Amino acid sequence: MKEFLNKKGLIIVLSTLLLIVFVFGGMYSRYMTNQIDVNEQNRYETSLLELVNDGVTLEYFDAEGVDKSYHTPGSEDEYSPSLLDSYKVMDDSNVETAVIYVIETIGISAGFVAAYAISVDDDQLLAVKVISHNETDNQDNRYFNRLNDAFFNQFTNKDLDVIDFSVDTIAGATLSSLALDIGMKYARELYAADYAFEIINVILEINSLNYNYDLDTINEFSFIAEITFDEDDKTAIVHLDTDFNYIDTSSGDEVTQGVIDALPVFVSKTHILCLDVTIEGYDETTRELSISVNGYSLASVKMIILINSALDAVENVTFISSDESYDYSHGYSGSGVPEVEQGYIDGFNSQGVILDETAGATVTSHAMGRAIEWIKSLEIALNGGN
Amino acid sequence: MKNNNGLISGLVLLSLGLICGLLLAFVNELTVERIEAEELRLKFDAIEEFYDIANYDLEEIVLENGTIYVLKSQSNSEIEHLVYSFRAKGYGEDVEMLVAVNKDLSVEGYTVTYQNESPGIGTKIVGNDFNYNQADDVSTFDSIGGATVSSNAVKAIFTEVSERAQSDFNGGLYDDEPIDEPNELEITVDDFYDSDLFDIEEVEIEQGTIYILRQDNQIEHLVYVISTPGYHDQIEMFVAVNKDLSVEDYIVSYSNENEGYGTKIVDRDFNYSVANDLSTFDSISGATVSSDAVRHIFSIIAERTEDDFGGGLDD
Amino acid sequence: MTKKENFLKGIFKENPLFVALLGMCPSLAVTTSVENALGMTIAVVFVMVLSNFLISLIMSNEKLAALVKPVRIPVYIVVIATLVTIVEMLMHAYLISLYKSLGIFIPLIVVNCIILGRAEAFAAENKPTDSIIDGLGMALGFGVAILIVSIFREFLGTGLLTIWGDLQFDLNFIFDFLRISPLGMFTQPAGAFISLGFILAIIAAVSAKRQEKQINQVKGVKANV
Amino acid sequence: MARFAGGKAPFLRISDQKGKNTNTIMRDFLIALLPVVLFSWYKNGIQVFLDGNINFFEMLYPLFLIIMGGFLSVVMEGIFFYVTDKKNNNLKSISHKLTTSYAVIPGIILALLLPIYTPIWVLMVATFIATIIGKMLFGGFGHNIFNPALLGYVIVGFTLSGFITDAGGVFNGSEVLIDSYASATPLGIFAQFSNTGEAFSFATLVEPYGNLWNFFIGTIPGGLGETSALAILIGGIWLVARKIIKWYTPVIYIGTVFILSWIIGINVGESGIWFPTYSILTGGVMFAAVFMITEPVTTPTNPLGKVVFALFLGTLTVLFRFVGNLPEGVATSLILMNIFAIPIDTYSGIIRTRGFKKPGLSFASVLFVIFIIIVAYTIIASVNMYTAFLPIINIWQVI
Repeated sequence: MKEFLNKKGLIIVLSTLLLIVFVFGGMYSRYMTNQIDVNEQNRYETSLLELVNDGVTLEYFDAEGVDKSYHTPGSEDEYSPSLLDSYKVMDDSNVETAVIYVIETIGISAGFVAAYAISVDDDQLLAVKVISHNETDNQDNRYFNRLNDAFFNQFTNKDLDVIDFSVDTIAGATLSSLALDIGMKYARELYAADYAFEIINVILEINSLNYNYDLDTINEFSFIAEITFDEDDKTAIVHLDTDFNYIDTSSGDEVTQGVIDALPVFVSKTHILCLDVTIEGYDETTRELSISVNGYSLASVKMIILINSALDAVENVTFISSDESYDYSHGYSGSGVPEVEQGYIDGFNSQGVILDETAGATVTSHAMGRAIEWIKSLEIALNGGN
Repeated sequence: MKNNNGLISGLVLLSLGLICGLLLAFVNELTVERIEAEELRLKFDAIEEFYDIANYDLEEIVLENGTIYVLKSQSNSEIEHLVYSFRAKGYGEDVEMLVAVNKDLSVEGYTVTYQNESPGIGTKIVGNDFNYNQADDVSTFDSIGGATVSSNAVKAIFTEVSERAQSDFNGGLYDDEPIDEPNELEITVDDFYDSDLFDIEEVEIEQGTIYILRQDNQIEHLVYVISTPGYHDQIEMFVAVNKDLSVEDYIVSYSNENEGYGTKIVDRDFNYSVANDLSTFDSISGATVSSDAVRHIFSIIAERTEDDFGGGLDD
Repeated sequence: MTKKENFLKGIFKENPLFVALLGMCPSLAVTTSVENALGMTIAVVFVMVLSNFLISLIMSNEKLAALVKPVRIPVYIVVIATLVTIVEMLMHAYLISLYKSLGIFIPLIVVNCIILGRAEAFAAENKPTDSIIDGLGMALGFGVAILIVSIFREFLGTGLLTIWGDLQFDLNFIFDFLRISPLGMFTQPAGAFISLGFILAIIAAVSAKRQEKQINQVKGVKANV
Repeated sequence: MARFAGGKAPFLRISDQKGKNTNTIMRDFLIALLPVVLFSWYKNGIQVFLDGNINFFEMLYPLFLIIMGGFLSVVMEGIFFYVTDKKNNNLKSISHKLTTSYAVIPGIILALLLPIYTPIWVLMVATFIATIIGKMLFGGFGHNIFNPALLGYVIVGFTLSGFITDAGGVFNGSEVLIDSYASATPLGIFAQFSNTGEAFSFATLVEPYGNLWNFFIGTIPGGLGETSALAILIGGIWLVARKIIKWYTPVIYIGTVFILSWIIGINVGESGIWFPTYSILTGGVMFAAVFMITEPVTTPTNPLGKVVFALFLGTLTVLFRFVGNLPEGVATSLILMNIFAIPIDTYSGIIRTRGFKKPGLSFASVLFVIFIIIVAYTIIASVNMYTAFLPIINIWQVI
């Protein structure tokens, strides 16, 4: 051995050592580098699995893919979100429970990547997780940080088969919110393409919306709406109750069930009318029409309108009750709220005018003013349009 | 040997120099055309990556920090594309890039034509997608992590392009070079009205001249000739106003504005039909200075025209 | 000295770059790729052979030589500069990409000490034919040297060997096989010095060994005697 | 140097160190490196393993890398000895040469300077440059001008850093997970600020990594051995106690960096004591102070020379760090100062024996003027880092 090392053996041994380090050490360091990627992927998949409660394993699959463009937030350009990954989520008995789409959309800047988990069983959006984003301004993620828990809660257990499939944006981070909103809609499209799921698609336009001032039917419905619907522009005049639910059609084309379902959503999103006054009921014998107006709280100010016997004018308006808070914590220091309201009613009865708002009870004053406006409109309607 | 006091040596050297010079001239004669052609081809090869040059008229504008290649449509010589070749300081030497921008300000492409960055990270800038798609918007720019300086150089180039792209397409490209020949037209009152029918009187005012066209001692028409400073030179306009204050016509008789957008004021409909009403005035976007000059002329007329017809001129 | 020896001495025994360490500036700057080295070699061969020939022609005429002698350096420069300019113009016209990559180093051939050195040391005192052979040998020796440096540098720096234009050998598979990457450092100026240093060290080691052998042989011969 | 002691560095003062020889110096060096090695293994291997982010084989990698650094340099030196000296290339003479050459120390220090995810082949290149080019080609142990480990580190850092980054870079298995570790090492973040000219603050520089205590303990991203000031201090105290190094060299060096950073911090509007503290705790300042500027071969040997050397080094470190574009100024400034070690040593030796007379006086005054100029330039240029960094980069490239 020593003999061998003293001759050419030493250089061979040393070179072999070098070679061994190069080969095996190289393998070791490559293993390390690969392990980073593997760990990265594991963490990514684990974080995706956390979106689904009973998810146990992820299975990659090739989604059908949908070509659909959306407005780039903040501009007129259209773009198509891109699907980065799609996974099926299996539960412990290896049954598919959910599907996860990882979609890249555009917020303030491109590269808003989020995962959208959709439950296969009940067609619900389970949760949303932001993977990465570029919604940064210099050092801190100012815009993105505005998206609070309340905003993200909108995404949990959200039914896909609703007519209005969108979330409320957060002021100050509208573009970032829209990125998630669009991603969510695109995920629904993808889901519809991959699974037998039909997206409800209603074409409906509210042309006009009016209170029903007709005393004969005022108990049956509160609103008369003129709508255009379906692809071939059918029109109809429909009656709606206080919650905008469909009652019946007075004239025009026959209204489909889809439109009936969609009406409450569409009307409440279309602010054609100032919708403060709610008709509580009309008693034909006493000729008393009771209404309520939104003050500080919903339908908080109640009053009764007495119609005269000829049914063509308002005889008297009586203030009944109010849920308004009288603790004056909002700085109101004038006369008591009931007095304010009575003042309005008296003024209307005696002069037919609307008073200026009372300082310190602005909200209530506004509500009263609108109630008076409504009563005036009613009077005009009773008079036959004069 | 004895006679060699340097003079003859000098003469030998001189004659050798002459021979060499002649030889060089000869070789130069042979190669000069081909060199030019090759240089041009090399330059075009880079641009050809983005556009087919054969379809355009190519123009070259040399700036301090680079060159702009203007690709004009052959049919109406409008600027179709601009290819910017700019330099910015990188980590090593300057980084030179070619940025091709379309008329709608979308970025056709960009390529690094010269760089000497640190190998490894710095050279990643070649062929990297910086996510720069709209010429006037660098906010989407993605830099390369670990190569801050190199990508800052790229960003500097993009920023430079973004700052001038819009105005370049709108005519600002030629800001530094006034056109050689001013736009001059021989205009007389005859171009508006038949001068035989009227008595014509000429009144000099501060800003120009007013031709008064009278019929039976009544002022029927006024033709204002007003000049005001434009971008490079004065702009002179003839504006004919009828008695009812309607504008008969207006013609730019002299201007020396920027080629492209500035010269649009000639034959342009400014939507000026009532002499004392400037509210309908349409300016030319991209040629603000020139159209402001026109507007100034109109405002001078608008201010005085009512008074002029009412007899103010006789004062 | 036979013609063969005359030719070969430029390549081995008196190699301008490796032995005389002349012309370092262009050899370090243009050896980033084999293509550049080849182009430089062609340019140097052209200039070298013709300048050696012309200068030898001038100097072999005794009368002319006597006239030229006091101003011989300017004469060399004029001749070389003319040749270099011709090479530059031809290259610009027909090999523009090479012209671009060689850049300033073509005009710098004028002051390349190899050419001026050979003109003064050899061509001025030898016949035109010998001068041509010497020039060719020297230029080829220079070419071989910068080719070696450029192969070394381009392979280590980029993993490629660009012979000419599109004729390019991608040797990255060697790096892939070893699971390492090319070292961009070698395409940088610092890499040029390091490469040249390594190559010179190897050559020095080899020649030292040969000298040792020769000395041993001489000793052996003496011992035998 | 040769005037006083004769022969080549390192030297021993027998009155100080009875019964010691070069061997004991090097053994003490290795002992002093032990806490650093153990901490870097703990931080990059064991701790991450305990967190459950890596498996057992990955846990061993930091230790493997450090051992490989030493092992490779020994093997390479062995091959070098074999090839260069054909007459004595038997096992006995080569092993004898290896024991007196202390190849293992530059190897280990080199590995400690590099980030955790350095590929082995990069380490091999670095070791080759360090031992063969940096040490053996200069004549072997005691003859090298540059600190071998540092030379390997600098060349690899300038040319192959891309491969290190591609392989995973400085973050260990746990640090990769932390979002606030935005770009890289603390100095990487600092370099971004100085490049863009933006103002920095405690919140942007220190808070992403917790607090300054973390910097002291060493639980921040960085090279294998350079992060923990605590472990380095333990090693340093051992070396001082064994009288291997002089205590004032590291103190003056760190103090210079501290005071200059403080002045610069005040100039740019950060008057807090945190900034100079941050400045000395990040990067390789601590590591260099204890293990590199005290290295006996490439630094001056007499006390005055050591003081001058440390002063200049600290100033240059701050200059390169704050004014230049390079995030880490320690290695480059040390390489630069290694060149001047011999003149400083020679003249400070002359001054020490003859006092401030010719020729020592002129040398000292020139040195003093240069020092003042560098300090002034550092302070002035750092105030507007952005505009100042371009010319320095150019100068650096010329060098």
